[in-house]
Amino acid sequence: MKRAYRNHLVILLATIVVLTLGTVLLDQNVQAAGDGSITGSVKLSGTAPHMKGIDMSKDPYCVKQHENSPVKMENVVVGSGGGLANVVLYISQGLTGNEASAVPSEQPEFDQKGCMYTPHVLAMDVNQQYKVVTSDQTTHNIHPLPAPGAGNIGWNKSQPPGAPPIVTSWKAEEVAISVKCNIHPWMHGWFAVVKGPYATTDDSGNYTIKNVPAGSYTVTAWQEELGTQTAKVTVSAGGTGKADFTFKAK
Amino acid sequence: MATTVQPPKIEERRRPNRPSTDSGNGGGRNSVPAEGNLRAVKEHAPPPASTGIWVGLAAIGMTFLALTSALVVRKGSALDWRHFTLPSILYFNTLLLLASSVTLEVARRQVAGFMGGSRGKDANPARWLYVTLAFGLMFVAGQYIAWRQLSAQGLYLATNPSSSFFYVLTAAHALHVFGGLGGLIRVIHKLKQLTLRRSTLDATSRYWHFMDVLWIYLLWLLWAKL
Amino acid sequence: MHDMSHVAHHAPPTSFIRKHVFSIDHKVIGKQYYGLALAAVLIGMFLSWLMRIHLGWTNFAIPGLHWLSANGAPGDVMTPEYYLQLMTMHGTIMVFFVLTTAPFAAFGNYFLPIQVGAEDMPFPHFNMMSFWVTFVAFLVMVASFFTADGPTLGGWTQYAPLSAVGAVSGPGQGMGVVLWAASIAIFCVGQLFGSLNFITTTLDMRTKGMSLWRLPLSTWGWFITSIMGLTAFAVLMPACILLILDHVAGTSFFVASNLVLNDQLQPHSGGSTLLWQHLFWFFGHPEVYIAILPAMGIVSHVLVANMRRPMLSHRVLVYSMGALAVLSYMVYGHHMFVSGMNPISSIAFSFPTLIITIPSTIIVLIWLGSLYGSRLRINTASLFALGMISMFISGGVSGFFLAQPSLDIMLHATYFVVGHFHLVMAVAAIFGIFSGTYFWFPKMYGRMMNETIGKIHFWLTFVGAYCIFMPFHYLGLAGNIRRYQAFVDDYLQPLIPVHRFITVAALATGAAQLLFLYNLIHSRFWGEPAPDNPWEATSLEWSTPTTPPPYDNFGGKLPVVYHDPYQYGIEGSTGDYVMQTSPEQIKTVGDEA
Amino acid sequence: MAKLFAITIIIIAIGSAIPIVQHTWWLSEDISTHGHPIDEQMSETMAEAGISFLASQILLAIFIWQYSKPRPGEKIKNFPGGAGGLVIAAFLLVGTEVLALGAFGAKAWASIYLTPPAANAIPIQVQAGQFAFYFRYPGPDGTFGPVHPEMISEANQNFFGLDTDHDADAKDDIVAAEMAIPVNREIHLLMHSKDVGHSFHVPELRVHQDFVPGLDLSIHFTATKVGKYEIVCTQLCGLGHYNMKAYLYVMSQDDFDNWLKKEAALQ
Repeated sequence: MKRAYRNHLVILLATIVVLTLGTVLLDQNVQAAGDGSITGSVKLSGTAPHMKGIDMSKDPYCVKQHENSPVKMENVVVGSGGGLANVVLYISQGLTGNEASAVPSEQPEFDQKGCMYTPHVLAMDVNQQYKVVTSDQTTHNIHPLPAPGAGNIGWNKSQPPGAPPIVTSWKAEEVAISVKCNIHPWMHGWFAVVKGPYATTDDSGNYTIKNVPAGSYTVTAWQEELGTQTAKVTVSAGGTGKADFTFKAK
Repeated sequence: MATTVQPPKIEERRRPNRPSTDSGNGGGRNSVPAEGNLRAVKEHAPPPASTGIWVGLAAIGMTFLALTSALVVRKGSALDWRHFTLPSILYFNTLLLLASSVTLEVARRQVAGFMGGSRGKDANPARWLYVTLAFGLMFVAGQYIAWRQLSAQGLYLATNPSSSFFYVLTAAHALHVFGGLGGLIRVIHKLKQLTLRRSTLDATSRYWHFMDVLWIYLLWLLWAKL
Repeated sequence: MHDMSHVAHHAPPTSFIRKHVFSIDHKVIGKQYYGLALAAVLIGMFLSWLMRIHLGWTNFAIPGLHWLSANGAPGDVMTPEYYLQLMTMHGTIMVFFVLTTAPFAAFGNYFLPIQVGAEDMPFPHFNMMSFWVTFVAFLVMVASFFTADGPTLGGWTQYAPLSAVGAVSGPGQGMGVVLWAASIAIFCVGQLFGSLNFITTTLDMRTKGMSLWRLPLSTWGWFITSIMGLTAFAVLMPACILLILDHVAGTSFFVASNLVLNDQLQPHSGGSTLLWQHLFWFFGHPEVYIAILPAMGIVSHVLVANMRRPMLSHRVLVYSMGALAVLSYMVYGHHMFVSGMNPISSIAFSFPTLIITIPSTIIVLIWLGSLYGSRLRINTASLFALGMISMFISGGVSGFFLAQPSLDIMLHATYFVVGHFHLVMAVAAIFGIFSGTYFWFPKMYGRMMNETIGKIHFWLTFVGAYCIFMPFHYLGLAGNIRRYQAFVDDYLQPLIPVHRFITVAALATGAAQLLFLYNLIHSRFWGEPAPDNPWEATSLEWSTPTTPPPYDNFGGKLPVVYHDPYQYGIEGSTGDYVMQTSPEQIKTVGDEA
Repeated sequence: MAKLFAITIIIIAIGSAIPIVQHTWWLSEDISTHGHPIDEQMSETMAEAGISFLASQILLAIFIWQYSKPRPGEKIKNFPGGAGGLVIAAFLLVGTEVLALGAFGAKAWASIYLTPPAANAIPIQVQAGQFAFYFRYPGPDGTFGPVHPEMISEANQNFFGLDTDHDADAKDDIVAAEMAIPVNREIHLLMHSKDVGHSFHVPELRVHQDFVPGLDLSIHFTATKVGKYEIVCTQLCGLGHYNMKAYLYVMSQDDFDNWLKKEAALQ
């Protein structure tokens, strides 16, 4: 009788501990996944730089993929109304540690299609899992080259046709890691590894950073050729901050 | 009853059926010391050790020949070869090594004297062997100092092909000298145990003298090429 | 530093370790080398199977391959780098750990001291080290399979700068190359110890009456090979050390200036690419003869016993083998005709390369001429010996082509070369190993091998080997480049059916080797007990007091030699032969002696 | 058993010779001015090697067949002439054979590698890198712009490291991923490797030369037949070795000029 009572006590205490811990954790998650957002557009002023055409004649398969649409380099892609595509936007200041270290669960996809990388620039969170897939019937090689000392370790793997996706992640913040295909030297892209919420501009240069908690931040826009720009934004709880950027053509 | 056949005419057949005179010693005879009595050690060193040491030295020589040709080719392959003056301590080290050869030779002759039965008055091979050992160690230490002097000048292994070859060649030689030192220690030990055989001592001293010659060659090479 | 006290009258060890593991008995060491070679050849053969399947059906998923390497075979499909890694390991393991260890180190260690009538090698501890050092080298080589991005993909020739710039040049080019070079350097040390013993044994440990000309041809093969080994491996070792330094110490022995890999300018300067090739091939070509000369000796030794007559000329054969050894150092440049070497030196190298065919031809003619008028006995050993001759001829004639720089323009780095060296060096040497195994197994283990299985094994191997390697020459003529993991070039597509044929043949022939493995194991334990001299042979290994020979080979007293090694086809008291140790006069009808 | 073995050897020997005689697989068509001696040398060598091959294999088979038969009482015979005869035969037959081959071969080789390029040869630079060839034409000014290794960037398609902003000579250089040459004009090919060892091999052109990093070599040749051919790398250069190739277009002078214009526009 006495022993049973003691057991009940133990169980009760245990439940209380679990509950309190649980609520604390949940509470943090709620904070990190803020429901505000930052939106805006990135434009290029001046004439867009000349993008060389890509000669894929080395690999007839690649040539066949673009028979009636000549391929150009994608270092600077200007869309309708001077919108800049493939610009990465992320919050460089203002996030608390927890908010910055929250990792989204979805896996962004880096596809090898027609012997080009789509997207040309893939943004992701530190420790966020991303997927490298191939849609081509020729063997590709993926060779990310992080800067030495940045805390990321480079790798170099090939993907034969029909090989399963490579799923991995990056340990440290780095904007941006250059990606090459050693078999097709013209294939080149970027991994932008950032802390906290991020976004990449679409073809017309528009973007929206979601899940931004209330607060005032510095938003940084990175373009592989034109460098970075920053802007201060304030986001009210559940509200929308706005930040537009304009890069000057070199 | 075996069938009788006409044998093929083959020059081997024309040799006598007696045991021929040019024969080896069957291996391993003369090789056991007579109960540690140094006087009673066989005068004639069995061939295997002496042949073996020559074969071994041939291999070592070949290795350094390869490195030499590598040096020559590499020097000619590009214009990035930077000359530098050798640390002067190397010449002092050379003297040390030469001296060690002399002392080792003295020790060897004294042991030979033992075995010939004509014992000199105050002959003490062990002492001379210790001196040789000391000289050898001083040589290696000297080489190390030479390295320190070079690195003090900012000449490291990867600084320039010339310094690379300097370190590689001296290191390879020093490594072989260490082997020789091991041999010397072994000889001293056996001398103390009174189980030393002429063959062991002769082989060791040949090796040691070869290290000497090799070093003088290397010194010339480095002096001429660096 | 060379202790002799182990040479004479040392008591056999009793503990298991000293007896079977760290033994200083040359016979045990020989068996250990044989075991190492067996393990290595099984690995090498398995790798070649994977490669062949991939070449025949490039995108075929080999079930379970991803267990071997998750990166190398995602979804069981082999990646280009993994193919090259397997290829490199296949070449390295086969050349170093099979073709060098089995015919030279394994049989040489076991039988050379017995054939010269010695109790043991003069430096048994060096001998023991020789094996264990080689074993460590093998472990290091295999270890590179378990590094992050696998073994090196640079091919067994490891041309710089691909091998020297490091991981930036591809998977396995960092740690993989370092392990490779370290393993080879260690291997060289082991073989130097071995050669030291072989040479000294042959020169100084011969028993009474055993003059140099009374040495059996197998002993001559090992002796000449050991001299080559001493010089060749002494050159490869420093080369490997320089290669390692380029990796770990940032030196520039082999890496030229201004190299740009993956858009990164490499920090090296002024290294010489050709330097590596010169150093490597100065070793590499003699290495080919290091693989084949012992096989020649073994095959000659087996043949005379089964032809029941001596060679047409013992001495000419020995001189020819010696000539091969000497010339092999003057011809290495024929590997570099189109490598950017001075075109004039290409011509200079082509003539000795052509001239080396003369001693080879003499050797073949002596074999054929001795076959003429002989009393040939057909058994598995002699079948493999004769098969080796056939293979050596087939592989040898393609040398005519590759010796000429002008033809090298068309044939360099094609499958023609691959076919050539597989036949003349690999298959011929392996046939020599098989022949020696079937011939000497009774002496080594005291039991006969199964002849029926042996003959089946021979037929499958002989026909299979031709089915695999003859088509290689056709592929080469059609311009099929070697070391391609897939054939994407338009003019190579039509050749894929030939590759599929080869793949099938390779799988079948490889499977046939399991018969040999079974025969080895079964005969070892359950074979018929062997008599002391099953082949009625004359050389010293057949006059040991017991079978297998006792610890000191001759039971305390050394044999005395009265005759040349091969006294066959004459009237002796025992039959148509007279043992080397028999003091009897050689009685022959009409003999003036 | 022995008879079966003898027969097998003969079947294999003759069987392997048939595809050679029938040229089932043979050298590709020769479209070069210098290739003829090579092909002749090849046939010569093939004939001599083939004869030696068949002769010795068949001899081996015959001896095995003949002398494995038990012949009680019959004494062992020596080969007529003995070892000495064989040695002399080897020296005379094989010796003269190989020396002849060597001499003619050396002549063919020298005619290709030891002759200077013609003064009017068209200079083209080929750069090999992991794992593609890129070709550079000097453009109207006829001079190649200087190479800046630190500027080489595949990401920016600056394969040769040209500084078009500062180097006048580099401005008009034409860089292409495929090689076009006019028919019947001598080409002077300047070979440069950007990273590791590679090789330039066009079977039809009878051209084969390795790229040596740190050492720029040059070869010269003349194509005689219009068409599309493959340039392949034969020197193991890494994981993409099997896929390192480029196409060679041999075209008429007019087509070549147009091609140059077209490429210049794409720069």
